[in-house]
Amino acid sequence: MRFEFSQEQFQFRDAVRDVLAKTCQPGDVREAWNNQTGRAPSAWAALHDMGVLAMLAPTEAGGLGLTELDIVLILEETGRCALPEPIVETALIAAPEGWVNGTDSASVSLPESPFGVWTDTCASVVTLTADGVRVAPRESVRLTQRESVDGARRLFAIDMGSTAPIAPVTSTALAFRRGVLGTSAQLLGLADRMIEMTVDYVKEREQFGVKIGTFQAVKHHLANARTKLEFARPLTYRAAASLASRDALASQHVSMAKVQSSDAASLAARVALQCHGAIGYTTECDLHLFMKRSWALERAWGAANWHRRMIAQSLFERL
Amino acid sequence: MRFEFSQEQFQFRDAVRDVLAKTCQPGDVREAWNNQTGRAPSAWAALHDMGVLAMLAPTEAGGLGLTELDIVLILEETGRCALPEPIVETALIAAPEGWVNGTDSASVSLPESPFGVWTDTCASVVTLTADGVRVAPRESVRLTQRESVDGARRLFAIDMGSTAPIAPVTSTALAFRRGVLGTSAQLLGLADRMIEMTVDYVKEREQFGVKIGTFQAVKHHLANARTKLEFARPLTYRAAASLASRDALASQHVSMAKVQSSDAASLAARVALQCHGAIGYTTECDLHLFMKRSWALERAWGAANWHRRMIAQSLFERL
Amino acid sequence: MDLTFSESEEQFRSEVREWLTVNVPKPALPSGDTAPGFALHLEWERKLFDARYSVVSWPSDLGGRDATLWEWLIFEEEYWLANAPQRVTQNGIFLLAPTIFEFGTAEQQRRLLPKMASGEHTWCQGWSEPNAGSDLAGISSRAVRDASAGGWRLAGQKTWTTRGAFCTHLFGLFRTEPEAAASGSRPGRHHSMTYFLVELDQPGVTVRGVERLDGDLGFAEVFFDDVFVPDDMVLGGVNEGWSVAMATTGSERGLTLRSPGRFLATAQRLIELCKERIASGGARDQAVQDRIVQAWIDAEAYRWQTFGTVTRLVDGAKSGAESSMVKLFWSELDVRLQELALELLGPHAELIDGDFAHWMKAYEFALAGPIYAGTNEIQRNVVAERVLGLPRK
Amino acid sequence: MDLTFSESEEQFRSEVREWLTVNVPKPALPSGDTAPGFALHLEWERKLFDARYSVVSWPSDLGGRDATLWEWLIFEEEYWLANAPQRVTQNGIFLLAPTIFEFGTAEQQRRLLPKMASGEHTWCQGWSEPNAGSDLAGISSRAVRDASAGGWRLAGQKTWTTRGAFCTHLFGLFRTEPEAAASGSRPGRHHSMTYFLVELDQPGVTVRGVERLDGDLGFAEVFFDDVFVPDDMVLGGVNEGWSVAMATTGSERGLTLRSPGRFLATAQRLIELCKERIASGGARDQAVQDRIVQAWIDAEAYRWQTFGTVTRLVDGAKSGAESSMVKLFWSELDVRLQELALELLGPHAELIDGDFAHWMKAYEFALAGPIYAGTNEIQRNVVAERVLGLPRK
Repeated sequence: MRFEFSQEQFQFRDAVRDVLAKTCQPGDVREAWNNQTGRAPSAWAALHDMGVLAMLAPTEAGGLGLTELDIVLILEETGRCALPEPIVETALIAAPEGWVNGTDSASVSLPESPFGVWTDTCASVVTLTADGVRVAPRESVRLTQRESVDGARRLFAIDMGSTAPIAPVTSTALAFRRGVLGTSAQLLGLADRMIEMTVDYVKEREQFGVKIGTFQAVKHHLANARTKLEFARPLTYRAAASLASRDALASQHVSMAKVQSSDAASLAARVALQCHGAIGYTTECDLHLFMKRSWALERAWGAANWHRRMIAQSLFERL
Repeated sequence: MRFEFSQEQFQFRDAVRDVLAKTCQPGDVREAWNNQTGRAPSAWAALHDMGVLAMLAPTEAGGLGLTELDIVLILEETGRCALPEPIVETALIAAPEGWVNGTDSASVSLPESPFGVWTDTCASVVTLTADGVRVAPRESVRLTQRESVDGARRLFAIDMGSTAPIAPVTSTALAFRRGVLGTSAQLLGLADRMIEMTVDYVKEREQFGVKIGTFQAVKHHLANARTKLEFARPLTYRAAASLASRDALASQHVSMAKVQSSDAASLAARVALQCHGAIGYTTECDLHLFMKRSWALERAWGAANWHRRMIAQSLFERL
Repeated sequence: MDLTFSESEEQFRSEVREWLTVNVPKPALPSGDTAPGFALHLEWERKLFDARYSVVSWPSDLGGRDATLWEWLIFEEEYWLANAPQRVTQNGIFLLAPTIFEFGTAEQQRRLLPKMASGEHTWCQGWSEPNAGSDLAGISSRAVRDASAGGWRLAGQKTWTTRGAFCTHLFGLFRTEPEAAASGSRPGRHHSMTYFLVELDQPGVTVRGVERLDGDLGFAEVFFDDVFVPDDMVLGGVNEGWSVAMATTGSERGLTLRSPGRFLATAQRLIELCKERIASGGARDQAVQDRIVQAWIDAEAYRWQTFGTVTRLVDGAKSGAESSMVKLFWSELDVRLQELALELLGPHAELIDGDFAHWMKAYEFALAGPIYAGTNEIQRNVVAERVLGLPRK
Repeated sequence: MDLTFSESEEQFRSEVREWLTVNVPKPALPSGDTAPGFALHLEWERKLFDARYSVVSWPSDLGGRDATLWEWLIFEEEYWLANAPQRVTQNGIFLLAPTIFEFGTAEQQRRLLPKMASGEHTWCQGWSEPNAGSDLAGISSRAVRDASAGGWRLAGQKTWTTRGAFCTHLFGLFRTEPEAAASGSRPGRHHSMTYFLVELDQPGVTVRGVERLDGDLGFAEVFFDDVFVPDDMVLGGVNEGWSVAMATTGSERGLTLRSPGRFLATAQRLIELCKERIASGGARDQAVQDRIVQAWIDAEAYRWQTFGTVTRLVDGAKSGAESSMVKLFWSELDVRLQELALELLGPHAELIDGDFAHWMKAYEFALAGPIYAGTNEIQRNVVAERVLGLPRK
């Protein structure tokens, strides 16, 4: 038993963090709210150059042949910076199956997450349904744009037309689990970032002649959020390991990860806003970029309630 | 519209409070834990002398012919002092129907509250079932004693033998609503008392060189408990009025009262214990007398969950 | 105790309901926190005023109907049940007006209130400053006496001014004895402010809209550079601004800002949303249903708690620190209500177009509740210290 | 990352499971917090010791098995799954022993630990005093040097001493430079205490049992009147008691006091209770099921968080302020688990006889969790200040 990442995994994570700190600053996310694509192209190019997009692709297809366990920390980083890119759909779902390669990206929709994101600038469109996986080039698909509270998330309802399934239901299941895992990891990063921003803020902001971070109420809010995150992370890492080893209970493990990371991000967002006060309630403060991404991802790929119900079925229904 | 008690109602409440402050002190409740009956006879005698037991009995039967609205504040007082007596069963249920009179007392059981309390020293035993109300003298009934976490609550499983119903299902419904109302009122009194005891304690107790009541965490715990109580009381008073006027929605109103007062007492108990710290965790501190009564009453006559489900049926199931 | 409304009250309810049924704009107006939306809302306010529904509880000679507190509550219940527009005039009619009624001269009342009732004057609140939010006594914007001109000259900055980008007037606190504050003594901090009423369309005033969480310009920063205010726009005494302002923050937390009708209506709509989701094929979720029931019970609890308060106010009691419990309760209830809607909507919750968009907007709006009008952390301190009597230090 | 246990670890798990299956007393022992119950528990402790299961992680020459931290976790998982008795020796083996391993002399280790492992010596904790609970540095019990006798003379009072009424020994802090404390300076308060190990069966010691919430004499007040303690019963240096004690409170909050196995087993039993209630005719309650699922997920989260911590400890890391998060988490999880059981039991929850009585007792026990070993309010301060770096003042 050894429940910790390797030095190499941490080092790669750190390298990606450094690159994203330069290419996906809050200003870049704001830019994505306003540009035509909702995306951050230099961050995407950098991730491609570092090999992140191809990490899970098989080596025979020019990929690195790595596993969910190797990429989970990277995905956490993409949450930390609110990366406005379909990294989960591309690196975790489409690239490993050969549905995209190079710098191309993919958009995925499914019953629990019925809108594709950034679909209009993706090369491939993937839908996961009860009878299997459908994949089509973007040009052959009809898109209807919808608007998200997160201005960087360009949402689209997808009409695949008469495309037939190209992969069986087992692929649907694997793709779904990978999507849930990736989203969980991003939520961890978002939660961590919101707590960090808030800690920085309450150490500086003064009211009543003292830093507001000295008030016990503020301390306890943040301690609760940090504790919730502390007990969310391990379940996401464990779910990554379960997927990597094709554990028979992987489905349950990713559900647990999503429950815990959704709730952790939800609490972090509430606490962050409350401790920022009115300043956090303006879009001039960066907090909202992370908070709104959290609101969206908490409910994407199955909300906490939905996954709890899935677990309840295995624990209770089979009496 | 006038949602407030009359001066007379307040004055009678105050008079009862004064009497109970003398006859049902914490020492009297402790005595009930240890004596043979679990009861506080001098408080019971005083309540009889003041006419409380006969408040709802018809005037033709020597009662005062008053309503649930006249007694609800009194019942709150019996909660405040953790009165170990079947006052709800007697004054609110049995006496109005003529099933007991004088200083005699009654014990009631029903599916949602399957044990009678103090049954072995009651004159009459009442069971509420789906086909009506059964009433029998204690001597004709078989009792099996059970043990409650509240040492003053002498519990009994009741076997009525072949007693036939003496009152129809409508009486069951009325008796049930009255029992729920009375229990809600007692829970309000218990919550109020636990908050009061804790306020007194944290104003005196010092740690780190200051009164612990100056800590924001302690303040916020107590403010939350007090606020919860503030928004529980009105629903109990409104339910009393609805019963008194035989409002068609009285059943829903008493359910709302029980939900809110159970949750208020539950929070008050948690907060009281946490703010008392280890001192509250000993039976030498009076807190446990009130806390354990709360634990029992929160779940008696239908727990909050049960009543919420009843309300959900009327709000949702009839689509 | 008498839990029935009188015949005339029921009559009033019917009239209000009927009028609203006919007049409430359908589809709903766009957000009042944008320039075009604000203009549409002012039309609605004018319509309310013309029907004498804009300020029902005011004296009839000032534009109201002399409605009792009970009638006001009835009006509010009907107003929100009818899904009528948010009141863009609310900071004037609910926060400033009670203060003018209490502290204003008869002349000020006649001069200011009718135009407020009609929406000709719209009022925003100038409390917070960049370094004085929860700590209101820490403001530094100041007013200097200009005796020759018969008034005062204001300088400084206000911020988080709701609808400041659209309103014609601002009411707020300015320091009139800066040296007292600089000395730092607590009494000095509180007793050196004056409550001013300021026309915004004049030289020296700069208003910069600030985007709220939902992207609307719902906030503003207001800068004052040598702005003149005549003496007759001082509310209450000079240097008595703090106690005058406290009366206003009392209203803000207490009865008027968020009447129970609002939450009863939201709870109703939440129940309907839940039924619709089931009717359109969603699974029945007992757990969510239970939580919706609890939110509905809480809205009812707020209604009846208010009925108790109103009874006592009618009997002549004053409202006190209990209003802090009210603010805690409704602000947290509002967040729970909207969260439940988002939970029902699942992956559709993030949409800000289409049929459900108003729920996300309402959630964003609700999140402000625990922050403004004194953060809930401050309110809990108030409840502990003034309701329960715990020691300050 | 490698999430499998080794063959030898799995082998160890099988051996433990087998031994427990055969040996765990059935029916369960009565509470160990009564005199007769304590005696029965000591028999069980002796049985564990004879099978070398009482202190698996200790060196074999002191009564253990040199088990790794992983094996210790496995042992704990199996122990609680088997519903084996509470460890009445826990304050010795989990709290004092780690301190003796770190600060004790080799002679003290040889002299004290084997008797602790066998249950011949049972240890209770003498931290709190009537006026020093959360504020441990506020203690006033004192020790005065008796150089001629080669030791110290203790005076004062300890309270809330778990199982103090039954134990043979007490470990605790006593002030050895009272004047430093009286000066009130903070460093003085912390640097004038010594950690003593005290035999209780001797003149001058008076033990008074105090009833816990559940009615058992689980607490004691211990009075010291000129009680002699020889020099070889001082743990760590004279006047260095505070830092020695802090090492113990670290264990109390961290790994050893409440291993994940305990909550995993409780969550399992809660799921079974829920199934039984349904099987015996109770309605299926989705809302309660969801909350049970959440509690089970939390128990799993605690398990994996611990696996991460153990991996880092094995790598040579030290445990830090993160242990405060662990204490917050398990203590609140424990309360939730027991509350859910009471909710399932409804009106049967109050019973303390019959088949379900252990749930109410476990609830009462769980309620102590957020209070002892440093209240959760203090733990939140620690997390905020030492994990997140917020300012103290």
